[in-house]
Amino acid sequence: MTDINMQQTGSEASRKRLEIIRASLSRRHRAEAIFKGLGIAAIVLALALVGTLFWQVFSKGTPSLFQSTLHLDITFDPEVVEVGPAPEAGSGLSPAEYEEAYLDWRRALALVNWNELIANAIRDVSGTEIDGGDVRALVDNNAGLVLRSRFQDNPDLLGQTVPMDLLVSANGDNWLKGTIDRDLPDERQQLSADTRNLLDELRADDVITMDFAWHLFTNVDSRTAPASAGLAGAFMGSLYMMLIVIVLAVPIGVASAIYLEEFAPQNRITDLIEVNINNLAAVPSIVFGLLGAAVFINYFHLPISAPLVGGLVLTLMTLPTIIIATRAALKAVSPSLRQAALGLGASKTQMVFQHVLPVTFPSILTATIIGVAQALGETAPLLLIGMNAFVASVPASPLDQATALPVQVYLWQGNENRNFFEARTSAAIIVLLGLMLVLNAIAIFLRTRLERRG
Amino acid sequence: MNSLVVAAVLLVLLGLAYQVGWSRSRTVAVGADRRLHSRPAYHGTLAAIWVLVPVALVLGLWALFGPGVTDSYIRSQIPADVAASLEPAQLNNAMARIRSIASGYGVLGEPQPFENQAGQALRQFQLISFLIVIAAAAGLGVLALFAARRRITPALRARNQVEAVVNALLVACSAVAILTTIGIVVSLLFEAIRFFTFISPVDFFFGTVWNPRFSTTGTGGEGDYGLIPLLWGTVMVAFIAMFVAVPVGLMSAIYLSQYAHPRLRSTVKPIIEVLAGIPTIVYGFFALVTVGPFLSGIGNAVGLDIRATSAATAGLVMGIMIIPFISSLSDDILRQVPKSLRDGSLGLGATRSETIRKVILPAALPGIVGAFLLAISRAIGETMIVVLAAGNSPILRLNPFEPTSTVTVTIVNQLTGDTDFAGPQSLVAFALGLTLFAMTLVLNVAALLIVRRFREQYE
Amino acid sequence: QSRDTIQIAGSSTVLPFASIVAEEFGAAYPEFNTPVVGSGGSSGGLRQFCEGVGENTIDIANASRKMRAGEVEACAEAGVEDIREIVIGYDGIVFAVGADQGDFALEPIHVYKALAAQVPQDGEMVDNPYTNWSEIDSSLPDQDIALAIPASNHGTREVFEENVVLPGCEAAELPEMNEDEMEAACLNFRQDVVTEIAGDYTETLARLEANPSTMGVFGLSFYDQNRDTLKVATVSGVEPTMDSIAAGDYPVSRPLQFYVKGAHIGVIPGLEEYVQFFLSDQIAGAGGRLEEAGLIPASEEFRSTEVSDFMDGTQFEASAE
Amino acid sequence: MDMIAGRGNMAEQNTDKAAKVDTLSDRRVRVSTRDVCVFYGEKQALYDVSIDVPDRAVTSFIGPSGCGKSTFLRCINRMNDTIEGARVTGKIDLDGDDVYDPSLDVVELRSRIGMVFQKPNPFPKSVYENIAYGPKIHGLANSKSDLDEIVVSSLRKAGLFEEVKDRLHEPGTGLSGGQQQRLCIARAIAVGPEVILMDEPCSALDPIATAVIEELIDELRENFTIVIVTHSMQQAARVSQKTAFFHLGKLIEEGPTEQIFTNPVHKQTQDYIMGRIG
Amino acid sequence: MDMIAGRGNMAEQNTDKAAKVDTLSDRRVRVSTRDVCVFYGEKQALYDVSIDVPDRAVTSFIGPSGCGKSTFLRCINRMNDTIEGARVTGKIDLDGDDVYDPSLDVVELRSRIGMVFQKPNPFPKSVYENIAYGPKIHGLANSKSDLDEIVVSSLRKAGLFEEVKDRLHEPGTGLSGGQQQRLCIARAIAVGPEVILMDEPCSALDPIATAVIEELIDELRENFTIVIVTHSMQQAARVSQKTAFFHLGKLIEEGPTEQIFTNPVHKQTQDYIMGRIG
Ligand SMILES: Nc1ncnc2c1ncn2[C@@H]1O[C@H](COP(=O)(O)OP(=O)(O)OP(=O)(O)O)[C@@H](O)[C@H]1O
Ligand SMILES: Nc1ncnc2c1ncn2[C@@H]1O[C@H](COP(=O)(O)OP(=O)(O)OP(=O)(O)O)[C@@H](O)[C@H]1O
Ligand SMILES: [Mg+2]
Ligand SMILES: [Mg+2]
Repeated sequence: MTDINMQQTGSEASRKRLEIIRASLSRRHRAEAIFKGLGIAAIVLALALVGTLFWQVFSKGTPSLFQSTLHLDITFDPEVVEVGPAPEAGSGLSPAEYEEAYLDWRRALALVNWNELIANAIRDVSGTEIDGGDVRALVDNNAGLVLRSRFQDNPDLLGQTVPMDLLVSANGDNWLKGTIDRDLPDERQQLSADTRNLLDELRADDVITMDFAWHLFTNVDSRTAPASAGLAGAFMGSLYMMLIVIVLAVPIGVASAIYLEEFAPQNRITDLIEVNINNLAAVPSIVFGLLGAAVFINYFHLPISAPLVGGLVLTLMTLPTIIIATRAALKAVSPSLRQAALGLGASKTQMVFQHVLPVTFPSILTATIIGVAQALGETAPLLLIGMNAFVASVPASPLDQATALPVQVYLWQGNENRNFFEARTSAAIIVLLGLMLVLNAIAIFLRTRLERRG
Repeated sequence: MNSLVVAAVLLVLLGLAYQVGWSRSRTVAVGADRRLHSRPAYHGTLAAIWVLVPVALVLGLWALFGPGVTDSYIRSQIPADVAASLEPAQLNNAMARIRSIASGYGVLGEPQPFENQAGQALRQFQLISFLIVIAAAAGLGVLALFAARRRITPALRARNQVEAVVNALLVACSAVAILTTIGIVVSLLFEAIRFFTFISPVDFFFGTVWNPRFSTTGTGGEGDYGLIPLLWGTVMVAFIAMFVAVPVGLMSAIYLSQYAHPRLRSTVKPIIEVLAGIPTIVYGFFALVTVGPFLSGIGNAVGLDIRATSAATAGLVMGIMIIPFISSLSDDILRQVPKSLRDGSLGLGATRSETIRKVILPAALPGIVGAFLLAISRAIGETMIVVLAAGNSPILRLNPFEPTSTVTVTIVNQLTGDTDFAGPQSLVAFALGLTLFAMTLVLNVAALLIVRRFREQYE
Repeated sequence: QSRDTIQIAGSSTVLPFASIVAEEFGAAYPEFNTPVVGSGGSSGGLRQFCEGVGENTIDIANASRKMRAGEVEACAEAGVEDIREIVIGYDGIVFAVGADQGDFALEPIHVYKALAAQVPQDGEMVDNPYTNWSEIDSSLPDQDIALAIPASNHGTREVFEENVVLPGCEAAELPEMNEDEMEAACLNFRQDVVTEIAGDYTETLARLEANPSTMGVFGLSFYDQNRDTLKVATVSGVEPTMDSIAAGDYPVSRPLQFYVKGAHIGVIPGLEEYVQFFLSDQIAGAGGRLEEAGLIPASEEFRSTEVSDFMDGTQFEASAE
Repeated sequence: MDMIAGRGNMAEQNTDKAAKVDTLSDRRVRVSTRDVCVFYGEKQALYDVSIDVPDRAVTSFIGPSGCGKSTFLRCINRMNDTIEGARVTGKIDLDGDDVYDPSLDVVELRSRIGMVFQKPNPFPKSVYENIAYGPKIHGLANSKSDLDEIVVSSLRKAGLFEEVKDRLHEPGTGLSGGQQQRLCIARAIAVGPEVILMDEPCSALDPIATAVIEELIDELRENFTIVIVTHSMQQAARVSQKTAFFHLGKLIEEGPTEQIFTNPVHKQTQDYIMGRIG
Repeated sequence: MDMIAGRGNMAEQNTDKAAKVDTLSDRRVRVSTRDVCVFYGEKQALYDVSIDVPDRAVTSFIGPSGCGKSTFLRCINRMNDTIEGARVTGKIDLDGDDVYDPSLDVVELRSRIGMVFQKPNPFPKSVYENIAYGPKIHGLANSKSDLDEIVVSSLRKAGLFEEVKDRLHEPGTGLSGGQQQRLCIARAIAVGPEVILMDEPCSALDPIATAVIEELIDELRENFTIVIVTHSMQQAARVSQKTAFFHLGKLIEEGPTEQIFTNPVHKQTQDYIMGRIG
């Protein structure tokens, strides 16, 4: 504004006042810009951190999503596979007897030297003469079992030649991927020079290719055959725990939230419950582990390492989250909806279950998903209830022993074959993060839809 | 199979009861002045509840005592002389074989005559007892149904009664949370007391050296169990975490709630919240593999001795983990500050940052402090990051670039180590757990009190 | 229906070996499930082991140390009386530095002097003055002293103290003092250069990578798997190898064992077979699967005595302390 | 002055309407209250209110903000029960039955005394479900066709049927404000109440929607006893036959609307109507 | 009829007040707007509003709910800038300077045009801090004693000093509603604005507090230009010298208060004043 205008304003005091204010304006606007800049910087930093974390995990993990795979034509040579025909069910045997006979046949299979079949096949493609020991260095220990189960499922293969994909051993994989320094002297290498040369040769001939590691999702954990270790068991364990959490935590959580928010009289006791629930939400997860070990395992004698116990512990951990979120959602329902129902002569229970609850459904769902996702990623309490176990089978029920995905990550990151398992751990993390992201994305999707509607 | 039958019987009974209650209520309601107090559906539900209770009682009792009864029956079927000659384990084995025979599956090898006999007897016993139980349950259910049916009058307040049952169920569900707390306290207290029979509480709470020993080495003493170094480590890591998380989290919350365009907000907020969904084990791995070496690299570059696994590493990564926690909570709280306050300040000619710093933040402060306290309690309770990244060195040190250890990590270490499980070496974990519980309790009550006062301020 | 999977828990040192055996066992015996091997440390394993007898308790506890008298007592109180011990082989404990560091030929006294809080000098105990290995002994490389040793929750720590530090302490000829003081003086480590590792060996390795001059304490099998990054030190002139340890020449080793719950034999299917399979030549013998994985095998006759003692029901008795 | 003429007009209108009904004093008393006091915790919000509400007429409560109009209205169908800390003393009768009798079921009471709120609050369900809800929970319909009939006739009575007949199964929240409010009235009617309480039913509506609702209220009084709270004196004058004026928690004056607006007895009433207070 | 007399009284009062000031047309125009339109997103809330606000007088905006009174008020000191999606076209001048000139600093503008809101919104700080806040951020006080002086004089002008002089350092939120609103007025005065905008400043207050505020407004107009939005015609008649009537986003009629209330030109204005709409 110009001075002429100032004069029009007339009042001397007013002019002086304006001058004072103007004098400081540029400083104030600078402060404003700095403050806003700090805000932007904080956001950028936070986003950068998310980015770095994901980039790190993905760049480390992707290599192990691909693994050196050996493509061989395996001949089930009857001279090596010396077993009789498989027994048949029925045929006058009682179930117990049939089982016994079948077991005998499988025992015979277990004694077959499957590695010799592999050695033969490798000799056929490379012309190199190798023995059983070399095969073990070259091919994952699991390979023999793969042949065996292939044959067990289909005994007619005897004498036939079939193409099969076998995994290269973990050390072989390291060598081919270069995760171990290829220039190191012999005595510091895990593999003999011959084996290394053979690997390079097979790779050059495309007998070995880098294939997508499907077995990471279909196999269970393995120590003897690290290259074939997979997440199937841990995944099922986590799945069971999630189901238990959903089945228990949601109804109980929602019910207690309803009681506390809608029915409970305002008194000391409900105050206490409220403090208690808020506190439970913040109690370190490890303490829940101690509780689980003491109550579920020692007192109720539930099985160790079972997803059931894990699920129960995680349920107790998730409950407060769900209760608090549900209460917030109930609180947010407009009083006018409640009045409308009550005014029509609905009872309080009818009002809550027929009107209030349906409206809060999306928020409860969101809270549930987030709570379950948190539970899914929890590790510490599981260590104390024996879920940090080596389990080489897929649990068939929540009562069977199992691990969970995050625990598997923990176990793998401590594996001594670091060259191999560091990437493996990252791959497991990718899977775990993928699950988390999907769950969170669903939650966020629901919430934004809810916000838009509300 | 059996459980299927039971479930089917139960379902049929309940369905029947519901139907009876429903139609009976409609029949009695005929007539001018006989308006039903409650809808027929409530009468049906009430009848079903009446039936469910006795049936569930019978089945529950059988589930509880049935196996014991069957066991003693099998034992009674094994000839006394045979039974006497068997070791307990063998006896169990024999009983399992008998069960197997009774199930019709057969056993390997030639069953002994007494096994065969017992198997047949058991088969009959199982059938009969099963029938009896089912009959008893069903009979009681039907009786209850009749009783319920007779109670049905137009004036019967079936709705109120059903609602009372629902209410009771709700109360039972809320009790779970209380039971959990009781469970925690009792299970920790018990073992912690045992620990204190070895080590005096004074030495534990005020000791400055953490050095538990194997009882066979050294002087045969138990070692030192001073809590202070662990507590110090915990506090230091939590402090570093807050030091990282508070500025970043709070400033992002401020930007998102006060400056950002809604569209920006709705994209950025979920991305930051992704950080909250990442399992802590992943953070731990991130710290161990990326952040630690990175920090120590920086240290080398500037000539500072920074350990890869240190309080700083753990704190930094934990801070990243807590960022979304703080930014989300603060964002909510900042948005709760009435718009009228903001308008009031802007209307006086304040700039936005002045408004935020001088009006909105002070108004939201109690709530934000509450959020901070919750975040601290989360930092204190965090385990996996510290397990992997703090270096597990329970020594009282001021330098944050040195390894340290925390209460949670020590719990894991002491419980999963090679120490004597009956000795203080592993019992200490429970005392530590109790300490941790008490700490979070105090923090939470503080947070709650602060948040409550905050709520009052606007209303 | 009783449990049909063998349940094992315990020492993380034994865990890799036990897991391998469990897998091989599952493959070799189609009639039995693959046993489940929990980790949780010797302590955690024995705690579960001594919870009682029955389906919901474990059958076998792996341990990297002997069971203690107090634990046997606790076991008995819970009804676990028939405990059978099986020694499966030996674990070598090695000192290693980064592969590009100097060569170490360690004596126990070097280690003692490097990590003790106070060392004798002219008949007096003074604060440890050494900062470089070459100050301790000119034969050692010119390298800053930094040590990563297992924390006291590890069984390895006990072996380390008994077989290295105490002998070193003795050799250092401490001034006259009574036994308790002596032990305290021997086992009091300085904190500036010594890092205690409560986690597993990967953590020690991470410490080495971060600070390349650090010397770490590892299990032999771990070193073996990481030969590309690690270089091992000799102790008392002996290089740690399978052979030198099996022969008893290398001083720092310990037995690994597991404990079987006698009451579960015949109840949990496959328990006896598991034990026999574990100690068979193809598994725990020389050239067997476990040697490949880094376990130092026990002699053949020792193993056969272990098996026959087990089959005879010989019960474990804790050595009096 | 024009203004005076305007006022005069209004008074005339009232007389017109009053002609439709016989004199108020002839009418049966539907709701009668005696010495009703209401406390919110420590604070007393109403002091000794005694008033009779005549059958099939519109009674309006006016008074400045916070004077307790809503509070009193909520006493009549015991909606105050749902407010934490609210306490009611005195006696309220509906057709001679004590409303606060412990043996009386509030659910039944509220089915006899319907309520319409300030802000239209349809359930987030379809139009049909909104209206069918009440009859369903009270068991007023034995079959689907019964229910259909109730829904249609309620919508008709609320003058909404023509507008929504093609959208019966679309969400009630999708209607315009005025339609929503009529939906709420239809919903209240569907239960077949005897008395309908309305708490500032037009305050959230625009003038046109307000006019429609006022007309509706005028029609409804042929079948229902209506009590309406309003902050607009003009509205009270337009729709009601009896008016009660509240001030600071006290019932200052009540009487036929015409008389209250043209010839109030109390100074306070006069001040309020003249715009001197409020 | 009494009523008519009452109305007449009111008109008289107005004439009394008008006597205090010279005729409005003599007064300098402080704020002048031309063809102001406001859009919220797609929706247009104001249509071509042109009006002049005279110096040292109270101008009131009346009209039914939602007609755009508050929207227009917020245009004057650009508070609409803070509303997401609000867009203003047209021209608004303060003393001849375009308020929407990009080179103009809104901070300075708002220090010249103060605002008081519907609900009292004291900051959750002490009474003293509430008032000192504005002078502090604008750097209007060089010393503590300057500040003290500003606080005391503002409180005095707002007629609050006597009531709160012992509680200057207690929270402002602890005052009663009417006191809070006067605190907000004092807070606005403390910055020394030339114009004060008030958006329904009494709607959250009880009648007694309202009367006090109205008296205060009457005093303030000796020093300030005041614009007030009110939903109460009576209030507009009582406090203002100039009145503008809005309906559905349009300025229907403006003029001296007396004229608007006694002799409105437009039918809509008349209907509104007669209580036929709104
Ligand atoms: N739930 C409540 N708790 C405490 N006090 C209340 C509650 N509801 C109302 N009051 C108080 O009771 C008094 C009367 O309130 P009420 O809502 O009945 O007034 P009203 O005449 O309806 O006003 P309005 O015209 O603003 O709706 C007011 O002082 C109010 O503050
Ligand atoms: N922030 C906003 N976003 C969108 N529309 C708005 C917003 N604020 C007001 N409106 C709309 O603009 C129109 C004018 O609103 P305004 O608040 O100015 O009315 P008013 O005259 O002040 O009403 P009242 O007397 O109720 O305060 C209304 O239709 C309203 O719905
Ligand atoms: Mg009201
Ligand atoms: Mg407005």
